[in-house]
Amino acid sequence: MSGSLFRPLKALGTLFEAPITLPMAPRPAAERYRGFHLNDHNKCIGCGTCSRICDNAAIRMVHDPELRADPVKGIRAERPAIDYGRCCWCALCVDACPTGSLSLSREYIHISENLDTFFFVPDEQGMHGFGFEHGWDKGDDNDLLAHQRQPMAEVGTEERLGDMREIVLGFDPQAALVEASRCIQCGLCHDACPTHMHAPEYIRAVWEGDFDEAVRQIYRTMPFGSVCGRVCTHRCESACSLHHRGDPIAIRWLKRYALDQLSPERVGQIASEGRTREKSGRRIAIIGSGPAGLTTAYDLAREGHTVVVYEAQTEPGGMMRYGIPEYRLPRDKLDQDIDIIRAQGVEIRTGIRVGEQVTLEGLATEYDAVVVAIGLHQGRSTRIPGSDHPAVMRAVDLLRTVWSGADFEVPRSATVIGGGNVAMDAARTLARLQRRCFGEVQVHLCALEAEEGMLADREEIHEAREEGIRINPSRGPRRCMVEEGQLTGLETVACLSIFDDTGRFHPRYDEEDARTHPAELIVEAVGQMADIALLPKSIVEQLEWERGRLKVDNDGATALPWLWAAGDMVEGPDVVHAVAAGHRVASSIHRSLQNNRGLTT
Amino acid sequence: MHPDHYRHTELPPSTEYELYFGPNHPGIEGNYALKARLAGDTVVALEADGGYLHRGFEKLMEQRLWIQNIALVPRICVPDPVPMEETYARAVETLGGLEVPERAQWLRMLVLEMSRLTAHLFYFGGHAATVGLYTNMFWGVSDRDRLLDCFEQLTGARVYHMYITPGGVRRDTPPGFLDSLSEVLDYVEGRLPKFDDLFFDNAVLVRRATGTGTMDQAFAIDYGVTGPNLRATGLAHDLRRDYPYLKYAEVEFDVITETAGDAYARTLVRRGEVIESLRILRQVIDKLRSVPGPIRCPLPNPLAWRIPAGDAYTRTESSKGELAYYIVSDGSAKPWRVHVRGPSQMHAVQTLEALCVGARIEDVAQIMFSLDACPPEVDR
Amino acid sequence: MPDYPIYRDPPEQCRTPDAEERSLWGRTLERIADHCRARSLFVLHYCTGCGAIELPPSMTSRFDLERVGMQPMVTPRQADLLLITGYLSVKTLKRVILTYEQMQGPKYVMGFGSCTINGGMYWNSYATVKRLDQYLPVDMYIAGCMPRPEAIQQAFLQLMEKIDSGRAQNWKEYYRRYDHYLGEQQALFGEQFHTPTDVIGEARHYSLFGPETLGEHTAKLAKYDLYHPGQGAVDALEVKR
Amino acid sequence: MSKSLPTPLEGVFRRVPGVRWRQQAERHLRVELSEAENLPALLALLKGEAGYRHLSAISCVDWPDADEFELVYHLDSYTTQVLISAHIRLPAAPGRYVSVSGLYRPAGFFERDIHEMFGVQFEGALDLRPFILTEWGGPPPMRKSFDTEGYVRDHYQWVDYGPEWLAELEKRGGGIVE
Repeated sequence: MSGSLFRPLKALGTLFEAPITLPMAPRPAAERYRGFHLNDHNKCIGCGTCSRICDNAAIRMVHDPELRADPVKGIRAERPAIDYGRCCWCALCVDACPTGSLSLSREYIHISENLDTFFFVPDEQGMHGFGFEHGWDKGDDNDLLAHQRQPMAEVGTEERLGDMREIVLGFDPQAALVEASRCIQCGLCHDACPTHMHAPEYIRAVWEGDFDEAVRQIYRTMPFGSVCGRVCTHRCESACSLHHRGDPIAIRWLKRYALDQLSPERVGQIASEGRTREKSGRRIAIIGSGPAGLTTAYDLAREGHTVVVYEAQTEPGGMMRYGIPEYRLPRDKLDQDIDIIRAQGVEIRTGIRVGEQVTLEGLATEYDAVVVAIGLHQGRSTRIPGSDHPAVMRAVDLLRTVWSGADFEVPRSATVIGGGNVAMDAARTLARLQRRCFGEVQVHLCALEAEEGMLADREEIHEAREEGIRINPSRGPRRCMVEEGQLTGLETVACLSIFDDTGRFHPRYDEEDARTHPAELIVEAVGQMADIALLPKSIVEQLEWERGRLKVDNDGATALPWLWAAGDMVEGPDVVHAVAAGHRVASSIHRSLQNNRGLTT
Repeated sequence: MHPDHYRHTELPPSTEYELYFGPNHPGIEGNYALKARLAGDTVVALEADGGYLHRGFEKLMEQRLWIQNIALVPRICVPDPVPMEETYARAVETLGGLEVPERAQWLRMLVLEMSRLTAHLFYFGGHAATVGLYTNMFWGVSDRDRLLDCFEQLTGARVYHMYITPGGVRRDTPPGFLDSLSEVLDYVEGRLPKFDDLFFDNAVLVRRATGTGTMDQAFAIDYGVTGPNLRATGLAHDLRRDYPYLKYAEVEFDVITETAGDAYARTLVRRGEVIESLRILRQVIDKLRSVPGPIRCPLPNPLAWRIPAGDAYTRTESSKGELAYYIVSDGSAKPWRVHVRGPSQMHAVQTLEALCVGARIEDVAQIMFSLDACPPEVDR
Repeated sequence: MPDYPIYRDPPEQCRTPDAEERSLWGRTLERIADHCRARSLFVLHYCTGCGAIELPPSMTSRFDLERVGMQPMVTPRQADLLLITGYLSVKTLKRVILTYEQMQGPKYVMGFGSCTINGGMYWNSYATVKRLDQYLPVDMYIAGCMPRPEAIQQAFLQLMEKIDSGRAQNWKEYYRRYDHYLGEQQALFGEQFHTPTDVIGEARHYSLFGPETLGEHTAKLAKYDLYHPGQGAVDALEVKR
Repeated sequence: MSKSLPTPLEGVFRRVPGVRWRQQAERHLRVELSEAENLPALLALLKGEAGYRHLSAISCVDWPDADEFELVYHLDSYTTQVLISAHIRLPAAPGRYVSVSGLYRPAGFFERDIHEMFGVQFEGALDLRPFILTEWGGPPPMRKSFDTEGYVRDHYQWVDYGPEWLAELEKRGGGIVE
């Protein structure tokens, strides 16, 4: 073979072709080009996922105090800053961004001798403020996050109505693993949680299969893990960064799962780790054994103080035992949490009502500090005509009666007034009792709010309907109908609006649109208050009050140096807030005792 | 150096002398060095010196999450990065038992063959330059650029695509992409006769490449030579056909062979492979027009992604030969060990050293380019 | 939306032209020379890393840098511009320094992509250098991994402008602060590291000898009789730590 | 697991003591040798009788918990077309093995590489001089005990950026979150 000497000359033909050389001006890049970063600061929540997925440690979060921070909504005052001395333009940060705020532009030229210009905080205007078009964006096809929550197995409607068994079955190991693996460890849940639980840490531990570590992380801030793993209002999940494009992580169920994996003994051992063995010689009395009181007791006992809890009811737990239905919180799980608290050296004296068997003044002399954590056990009334009838009950009283096992005559028909979670608890408890006694459910629920505005959780409303409860939104109660001394029903009118223009509670009704709901029993679930009868008048006068609520500082300290208050009576009804308050009070008392302040006389 | 300080050099009393090629030398492909012992202008012995492009990839991959490594792998071989992504992804899929959706498999074949085309066009340019045919180099590079434009449309980047991810690919084709790619393929096909005129049939190339760097089949097998270089010695071995992966079993293509085993034969094999790649690509484009479906299997959150313990050895036919990844997982979120076996590791060291012996000094560059040795693949 | 102090278009942070004690005639000549230099940049043909793959397109027909007078050049002595096209392994850096010292002034260095700025992809690799400017004076960096030909084109145009206006004087720093650069090189390659190039002599030759040209690091060179026959570039290359 | 084995392999495996094999993937056999010293014999048989003329790669894996190195020899036959990965384990100390470069030329490259990156000695190897890490003073970098990030911190510097916007942000009480 020798090849041709002349054929190559054919290439001279290209002399007459148009040149392929491009003009010197930079071409526009392709539509999904991966150029410099853009970040929509209104969408960005500062979760830092981009900085964790970055393989080159090229993204660092910067804190700007002028940005809006809202832990409850899961927004941090942080934004990513990109180091173009590290970036490789792989766009994993875009694909992993939970909000879709981050994208890459079609801008690709940056030339400088100043190294500092290679580190910048991207916004919508691009690297040089020209506002380049978006290139590699968050599409439907390149989202790397797992957005679907693992389904939670539940007992079917028919079976669950029959008894008080727990509805939620809990994750199986595979579902828990997958659910835990969805977590991107941003920690927004930690910020949002009232007691700042170490959720990313325990979720990671669940993913790693290290349940000891998971429980250890839970007990760092939460002595009611089993309870909160079931009934927490889970503000963490509303703040979860995954909720922007999908379902938030089932943080609450994972907590429950972690605790259910270990034997109560093992949980107790882990909870007792790090407890002080030395006795401080100080004594603290706590009135009320709800989540706030027992959390305070738990913390103080671990610090070596002698703690005695006084409980008026026959068993400890407060609202957790006498308010929350058993189908949401099995009592053995509650007992497990309380047993572990007891094991820290907390003494709980049940059946003792302060103000009757003992007095607050007596406690004040006997103990170094006293905590009032009596919750909100007194129901409010609608005060409509006929509401003084004996068959008109407050929801808290109804629930206490049922869950304490006292005698209770189940009504064939009942109507609940209220649209919150307590109303749902009452209605669903009644439904179960009716089903057991009569085989059928006849419960009405009348809420002032429209369906969207109802305060109860969506799943509660959904499940209540499944269980045969008739939910009537936008109905205002007018009177309880009594015939021959017997309660027969509730008359309601349509509610047009609840608040006036200034935002005050001032409902307007359409009096023409009246309806009657049959009821042998009417339950009022329109709010609760604290039963402060135990406080002697002399002390009430020394304390500060604000709109009927006891005024305390951030640490729960009252105007009296030896008295603290915590829990629902201060913060409103919520278990996790009560736990958070318990921690604050405990550390405040501990500090005071160390400084020799706050001693009773 | 200041002229005052120039020193005179005393040669040893021998007819042989040593000459350093590279790392800064236009006849060397990439950043690589050769130390030649010469008698006159004939190479007596040659020693390769690598490591100039060593970045410690295998170590770095052990430090990064499974997903993060997709950004690292294409950088192991710059002119032909896609087979790196494919081989890594397939090894992870083998370990993790991931099922790649059909459409994603076709998309992967699309980018693999596009990458082969770019690499071969680049090779034509590079090989031509070593024999002084610069026009051809200009052509090869600018035709390759058309394909890079297609890559940019599809993957958002010209050279480092980071497109294939374990479980599938990162994005679907943008609207109109298949049509514009078809146009480019037609263009490339139309260019081949011109390449024939200017390059393959050029007396300069034919005379200089014929008989240069010749190896027979036994030598090639002994030295672990693979890919087009092996096929140029007459052995029809191609992993796409013999160990089919993705959908290669479902497309029609021929395994191109030559028998001479010299630099010219190697060039001709690659010319034939360009035609076969075009053939495959057209079939893939047809499939992509009809095969629907997801482009990725469901994957867990990339930050918490563990691959079951085990090991996998996956191989891909890259434009240069047999590319293999050996990956060991200990069940954690990062690889325990990744071993990259690049075809150039065989071609650029022992084979090159042996083939250059007896060659003339001006052919050393041509031999290296005709083997399509890729130094970053050697150094990792 | 908060008003972020985001980098927009920074003032050029360059040193003033090196015109201290020059005569008007000398300065004029220098300006004319700079004007010419900017229009005939020869790029050293050395592919140090991945970024080199975008150089063939930049140099050939499509993006055609020859139209602005640029051309690859195979020997360092005739080259004006050293491109560090991406990461530098320690092994390559040693050769780059040797090459750079062989280039004649004025000479320019351009860093391509992330790797030359802060380590890039290989920020935690034991084998690559993280900051180029520690070892050589750099005139310009291009962002990208790797930069596209258009970005390279723009960078060259900017460099030309910089040269034309007499602001590209960084190469003089290498002579003025040789001790500093040598110190960084020794820290990486070992105390014995030295090159066969007589940088100090050149500094005097170019009238760039300054107070920081010599120092504790150059003092270590004294024990090597660098210009003795039989000891030279090749041996220096093979000095191991 | 498929039990069908190409005929020449059946005989080869039977003749080498301590060979256990299983199918790892389609047309990919995983072979484990309980005694490392039997490997050269196995390779010789595979090459001589089963047509395994292609040594695809030798991979080394460091198992510090077991104090062992694992060597994996990947072999292919252009006729049988079944890939074989033969695994052996060596004690990390002294980390010695015999070279198979006499049998397979490509082993020369891989053994040199493994020697460089892991510090395994191969007796009778073609060439064990450094190839990639000629200017390296540290320990074999691919060993698990070598901490690359720590090495980087000790030997190199990263940029400490100080752009204006950051200075302003710090004045206002913000800054980089560590």
